[in-house]
Amino acid sequence: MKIGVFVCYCGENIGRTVDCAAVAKELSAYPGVAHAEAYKYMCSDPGQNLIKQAIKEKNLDAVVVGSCSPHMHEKTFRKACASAGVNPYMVEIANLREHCSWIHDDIPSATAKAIDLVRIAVEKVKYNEPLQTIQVPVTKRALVIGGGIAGIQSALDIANAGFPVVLVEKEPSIGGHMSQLSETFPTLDCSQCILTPRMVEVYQHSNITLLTYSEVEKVEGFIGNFKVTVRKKARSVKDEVCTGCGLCVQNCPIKKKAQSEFDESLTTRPAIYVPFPQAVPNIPVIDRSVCTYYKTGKCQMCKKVCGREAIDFDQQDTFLTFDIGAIIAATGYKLYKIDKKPEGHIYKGYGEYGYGELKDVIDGLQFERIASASGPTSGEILRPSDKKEPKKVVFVQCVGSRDESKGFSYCSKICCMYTAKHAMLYKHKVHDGEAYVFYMDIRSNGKGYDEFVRRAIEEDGVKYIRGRVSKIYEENGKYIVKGEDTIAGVRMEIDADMVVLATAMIPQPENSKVAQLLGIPYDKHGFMQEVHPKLRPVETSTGGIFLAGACHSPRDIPESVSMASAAAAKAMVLFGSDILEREPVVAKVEASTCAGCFYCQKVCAYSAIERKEIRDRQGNLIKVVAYVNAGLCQGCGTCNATCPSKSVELIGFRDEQIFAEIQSLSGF
Amino acid sequence: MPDLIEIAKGLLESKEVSFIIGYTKDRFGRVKPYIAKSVEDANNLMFDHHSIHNLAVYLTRLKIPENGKVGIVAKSCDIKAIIALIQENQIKREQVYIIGMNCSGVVTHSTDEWKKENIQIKCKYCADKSPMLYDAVAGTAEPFEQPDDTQAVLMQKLEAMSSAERWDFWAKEFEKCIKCYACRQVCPMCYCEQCIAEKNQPQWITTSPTPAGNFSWNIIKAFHMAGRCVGCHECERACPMGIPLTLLTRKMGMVAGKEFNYRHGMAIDQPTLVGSYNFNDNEDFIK
Amino acid sequence: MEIGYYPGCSLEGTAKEFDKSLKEVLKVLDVNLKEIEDWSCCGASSAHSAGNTLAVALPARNLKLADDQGLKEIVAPCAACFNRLVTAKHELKFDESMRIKVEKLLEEKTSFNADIYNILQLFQKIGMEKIKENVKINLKNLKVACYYGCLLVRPNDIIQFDDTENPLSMEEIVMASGAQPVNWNFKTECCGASLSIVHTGIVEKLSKQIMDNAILHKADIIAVACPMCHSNLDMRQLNIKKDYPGHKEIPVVYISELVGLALGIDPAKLGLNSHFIDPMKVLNSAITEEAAI
Amino acid sequence: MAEEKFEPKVVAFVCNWCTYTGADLAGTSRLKQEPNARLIRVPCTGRIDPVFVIKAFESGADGVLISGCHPGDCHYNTGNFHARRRWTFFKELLNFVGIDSTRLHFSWVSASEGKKWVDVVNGVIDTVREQGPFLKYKEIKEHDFQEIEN
Amino acid sequence: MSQHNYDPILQEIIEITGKDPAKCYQCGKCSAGCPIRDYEDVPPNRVIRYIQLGMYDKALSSSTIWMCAGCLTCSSRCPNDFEPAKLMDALRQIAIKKNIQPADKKVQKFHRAFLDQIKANGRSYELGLVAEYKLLTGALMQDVDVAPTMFLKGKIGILPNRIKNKDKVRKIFKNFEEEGK
Repeated sequence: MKIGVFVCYCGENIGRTVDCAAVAKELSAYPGVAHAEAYKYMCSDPGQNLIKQAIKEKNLDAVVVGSCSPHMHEKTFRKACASAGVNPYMVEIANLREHCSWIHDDIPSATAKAIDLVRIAVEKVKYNEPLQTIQVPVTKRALVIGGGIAGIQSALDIANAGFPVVLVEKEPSIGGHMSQLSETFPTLDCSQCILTPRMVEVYQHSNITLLTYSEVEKVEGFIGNFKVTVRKKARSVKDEVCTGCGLCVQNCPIKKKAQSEFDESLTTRPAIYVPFPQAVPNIPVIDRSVCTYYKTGKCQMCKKVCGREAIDFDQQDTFLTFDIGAIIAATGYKLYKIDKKPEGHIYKGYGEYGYGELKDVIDGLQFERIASASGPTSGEILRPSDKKEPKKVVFVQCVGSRDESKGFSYCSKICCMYTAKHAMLYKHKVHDGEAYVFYMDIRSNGKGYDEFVRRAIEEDGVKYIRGRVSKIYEENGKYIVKGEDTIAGVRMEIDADMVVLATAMIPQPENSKVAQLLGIPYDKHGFMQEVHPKLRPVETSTGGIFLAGACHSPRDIPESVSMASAAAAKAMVLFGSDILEREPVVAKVEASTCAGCFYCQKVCAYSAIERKEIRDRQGNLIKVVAYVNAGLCQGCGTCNATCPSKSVELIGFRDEQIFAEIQSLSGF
Repeated sequence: MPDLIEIAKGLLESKEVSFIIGYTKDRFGRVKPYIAKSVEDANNLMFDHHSIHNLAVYLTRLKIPENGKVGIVAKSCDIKAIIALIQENQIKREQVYIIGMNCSGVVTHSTDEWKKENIQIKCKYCADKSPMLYDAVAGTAEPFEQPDDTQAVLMQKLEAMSSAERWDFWAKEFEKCIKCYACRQVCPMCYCEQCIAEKNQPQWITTSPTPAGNFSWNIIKAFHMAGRCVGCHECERACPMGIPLTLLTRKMGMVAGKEFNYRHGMAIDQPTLVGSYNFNDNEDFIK
Repeated sequence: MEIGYYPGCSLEGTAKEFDKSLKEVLKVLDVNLKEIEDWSCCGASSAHSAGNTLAVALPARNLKLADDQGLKEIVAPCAACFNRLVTAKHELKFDESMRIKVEKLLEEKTSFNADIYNILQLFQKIGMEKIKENVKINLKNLKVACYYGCLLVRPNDIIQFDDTENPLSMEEIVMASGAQPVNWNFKTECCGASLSIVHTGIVEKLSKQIMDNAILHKADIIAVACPMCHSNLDMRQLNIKKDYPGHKEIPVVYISELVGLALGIDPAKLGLNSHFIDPMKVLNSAITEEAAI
Repeated sequence: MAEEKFEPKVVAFVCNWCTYTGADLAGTSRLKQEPNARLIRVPCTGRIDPVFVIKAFESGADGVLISGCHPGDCHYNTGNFHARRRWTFFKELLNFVGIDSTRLHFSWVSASEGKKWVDVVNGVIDTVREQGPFLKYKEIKEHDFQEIEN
Repeated sequence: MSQHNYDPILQEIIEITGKDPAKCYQCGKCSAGCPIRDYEDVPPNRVIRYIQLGMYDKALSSSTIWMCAGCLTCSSRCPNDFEPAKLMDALRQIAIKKNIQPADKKVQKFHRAFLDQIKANGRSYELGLVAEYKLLTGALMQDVDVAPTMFLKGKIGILPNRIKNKDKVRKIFKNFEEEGK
């Protein structure tokens, strides 16, 4: 093998403390080295040309450059060599600047060290092998899981950029929690009014395949090359023929069997229903758990009234598979309920607040519905129990949130704002009413947020009391709220007509299941984990999978939307090129010696290790061995070090290469 | 011990297993491993204080067909090895019928007579004398007079020494090694087709029985046992040069216990120590 | 069934009827009590004002006695005693250094294997069915407010008995005895406990609030399982009536007395005659309709 | 190797993302260090196999340093966790056969801890210097060569 | 445990309660639910605050630590599993050790009387207790109205119930007092 050694003075930077000429001279006599020289600036054009020339003249097949850190110019020199016909992976860098000249003063010892460093590199390069970057084709189609505001935003961004998107929503309609909201802080504009157009746009977008009442069933493959199976749950209504006239819904004899999910159980709905008037798609679904037909085989009223024969009682779940390049998880959140929890549940309920059994002690989303013009009370503030207008309402923040003893350590972040909004809306609608807010801290960090809270206090006269509530109980139609104002140090006992609890935001229960499907980490609460909190906030440890919205952590609409666009952008970066170039530094298994203990599989953080059966001609199993999916492997080499029989090798850092590096030291 | 034989007969009669790995006495009355293939063979099976061999080793040495099933006579220490092998995908649970023996200790060498000073060290600190995983149980565990844990004493002595003294102790021991690899052959956990000792590209371990080569071999062997050794002491029993190999493996076992309070081969579904981690693992030794 | 018995000081004094009624009831339900010989005081709320070790050592002595006398299970009817015994056992079990300190105080090794039950747990063990079978008197018109107080349910993580905020085990027993429990809000509010003698005024106020809430929820009578609670509600009612003119009085009985009544035991034997607020009026009016069944 | 002034050889196995970069930072900040350390760059501490250490000693190292990302910072998420378990055993084992913590060192040095890197390296070099050359290992190694020669 | 626990008193508190006052974020739920709240000069959460700020005298001289009825309502509802009731115990113990004049002498006297009873008889004996307590406080007239009825109803024995091995119990106390020194 002919190796060329090129020592860079880096102007004075290396030259000052390392005798570069001496290094080159020393190395020129070193076994395997066919050419050695030093030059002022190796990274400069003339410098690179020197290398190219030498390669041609001495037809070198490997190059070692003694220069700055490989993190600086490894790529530069690899390119240069490639252009001269030497495989870029036959190039090694000896770090003579950051790791030598800049940190030593004494020229002889620094020079001696430099010589060692170059030798180490030379020894390694002797065992390098020509490698090709791994090139994987990219399927330019995105999957968005979840049709809330985050999912909608991601889907639209990607679709508008001209890429196809598959949007999967488990509910019968997209829109998520935002569609339930009355008005939004800090501008108090109507949630429906800004959301509905987006929903329609999704529905009509030629690049978006919308799959509602569907769930992701299986995810295989890797970045750029996922294969995703989606289960389309049986709606019992043929969506291709249904016109959404609503006759079936009106005629369903079952009116009160089922609690309305959309109205947070404040109202009921028929067995065949459309979750809410603006639903997208506007196609009903039969709730088989309450439908008489599925119970008794009788009724079929909906079928009778449907002019389009869209009702199909025998409809089965169907499965669709898609080739996907990038996946965005936007599975969102739900509100924690304070009711009694089974033994060993990670959360506990609030007995002191009545375990959710007090009729007029409601949560934030229920209040949203009550305050919403499209809600059960058409926007009038009436309490659930007796539909009377509450004259005294207490709002309690941090219910669940920041309560370790109940299983939560985190702050739900948006409650301070929506509570202020709730109090404000209440005051706007019930002028002679009193609103009290029990809070611990007011966290209103956002544009116009603090001003908003101040407005609630200053203009609308909402009374803020700093302290946690100890107990809430009912006493003839009044709700006694026992609290303390820790600022004045006085007891506050308020007999309220209604209490609104700002309960914690928790991930959708399916969140952890989805995370497992995608093979991405999630925290103990089930929130999905980003790969780096600061610099890679929407990426996950699995390439090609991104996060948007509250599935990652509690966040409000603007944050969810911007995160969704960020995730979309990341996906589109991927779609920017037809093929994905990846460093060839991946693990490889020697099947003949693999004993199949699969410790490699246990230590792999990317589930890149798969099982491969080896059978003889008769088809008898000889053994099961490990096999590396190069698409998933990120090249850490933990498997290599773990393998007892050394049957896994990390290309680029193979045992032989490192062995050679170590042994080269015996000389020094 | 009729019940063992009855169980064996039943298994072979019903063809549930194709053969049973067990112990028998040869014509000189020495106990040795034995494979019973037929109901007649089953009569030759036996188990007593001299059934010292860890037969689990045969589960990987004999190629058992994909959907075949074999029986094996096993003491608790052997069962640990079987569990470990299942955990490490060397054999499937449904491929072995474990006849767990209630054990009342074994002698150090199969020719020793059964008396206190001949009892194996491992039996001294054996915490589980009855099987932890089995399809059938046989035998009765009589309490026996415990030998003194001389190894523990030596262990403490070593730990009290200076590093240099320890080095000299081991240099002397390892010097004896002739690289016969008996320790490896007899070890149920050493099932690799190509041992790192045989790997020559690169050759991490000098093959010739030289001090440095012996040192690296014995160290790496011991390290590969870290968190995996089930403490059957077969390696030491097999070593013709009498190197106290189990000092090393036992030490590894103690570390597993102390640092991670883990014992290998206790249950199939327990996550293995190697290959799992805990965010809060001790790291006092890391600056 | 046999079970160890730790009466505790109060059951020898102010709470004699608790002791009496419990013994009577258990006779009927054929459970025999084996009193821990030479038991001593658990230290109540005073010991842990003085020092943790003392607060554990005093109960520890009794736990040891129980074990030495071969008692696998013991019942401590007094909620305070129950709480102290369980807490002590917990500390000894999970706090090595505490155990050592305590053994210094005791000058002997501790042992604490016996399971400790409060009276409600005892009834649960006996089983609601067993009680139902033996009911002789129909109490279905009797509305009972079950008052647990503090020490029966708190601290939940150590006591591990029922729900801290809305316990229901006493209600079950009341229902088994044929009476009807009322749903009310002060089940586990504090009556002032040990402040009774020192700050009578406070205790009166707290007790009044509790009783008022029971009355508000239409209770005819309050059932308790704690001598402290009983004396604070029952005995203090005399003063309460003075200090709060117009206070509507409500009798307070031990759950064991209530069960005993249902089982048809003579009220006098149950000590129902030894209360400051005579419960018999209410009870009689509740049972007159249809006497024995 | 009987020199009047002994200069130890220290081999450092460092992960590419944290410690190597941290060492780069030390360089760019011109933080002076003793010249006795030779760095061998691997992708992750997870890649470092105990045989490396043995081989390093065989190759005449007087001390070995292993350094990577702090727990939780691993570029490969969990590599350093598995490494940490590996080292827990290995250092105990080596210590048990007479190679103690004065010869074998471990550290977490992040990409931003240039200063810490300098302290660690100099620290290691000084400890090893105090210990003097690793003669014991060299002896058995010498012995090997003779064996091979004859 | 938090950084600041080099402080001896704080350390003692943590020693006794097993909880670090730094855990408390001053939400006031303890005060909100405290049945004795109206009779304490300082709200419980503020007592904890004083500890957090190292103002021990303020905490130790408050009546709150003596008024606490030990009902554990605060402990069972505390969002941080910090146990205010335990803290009150700790502060009482420390106050006694440092013999700080309690803001409420009566309670301390009661506890002393109670313990003396046990020390003497192995069990507490209400009549003796009430009597001794009254001597300690001079509240001689208290409960005169109920006492007679108590006798009539046999609720208070004339003689204390003593246990066989009183010495055993006395020993416990003796050793306990030793321990203090």
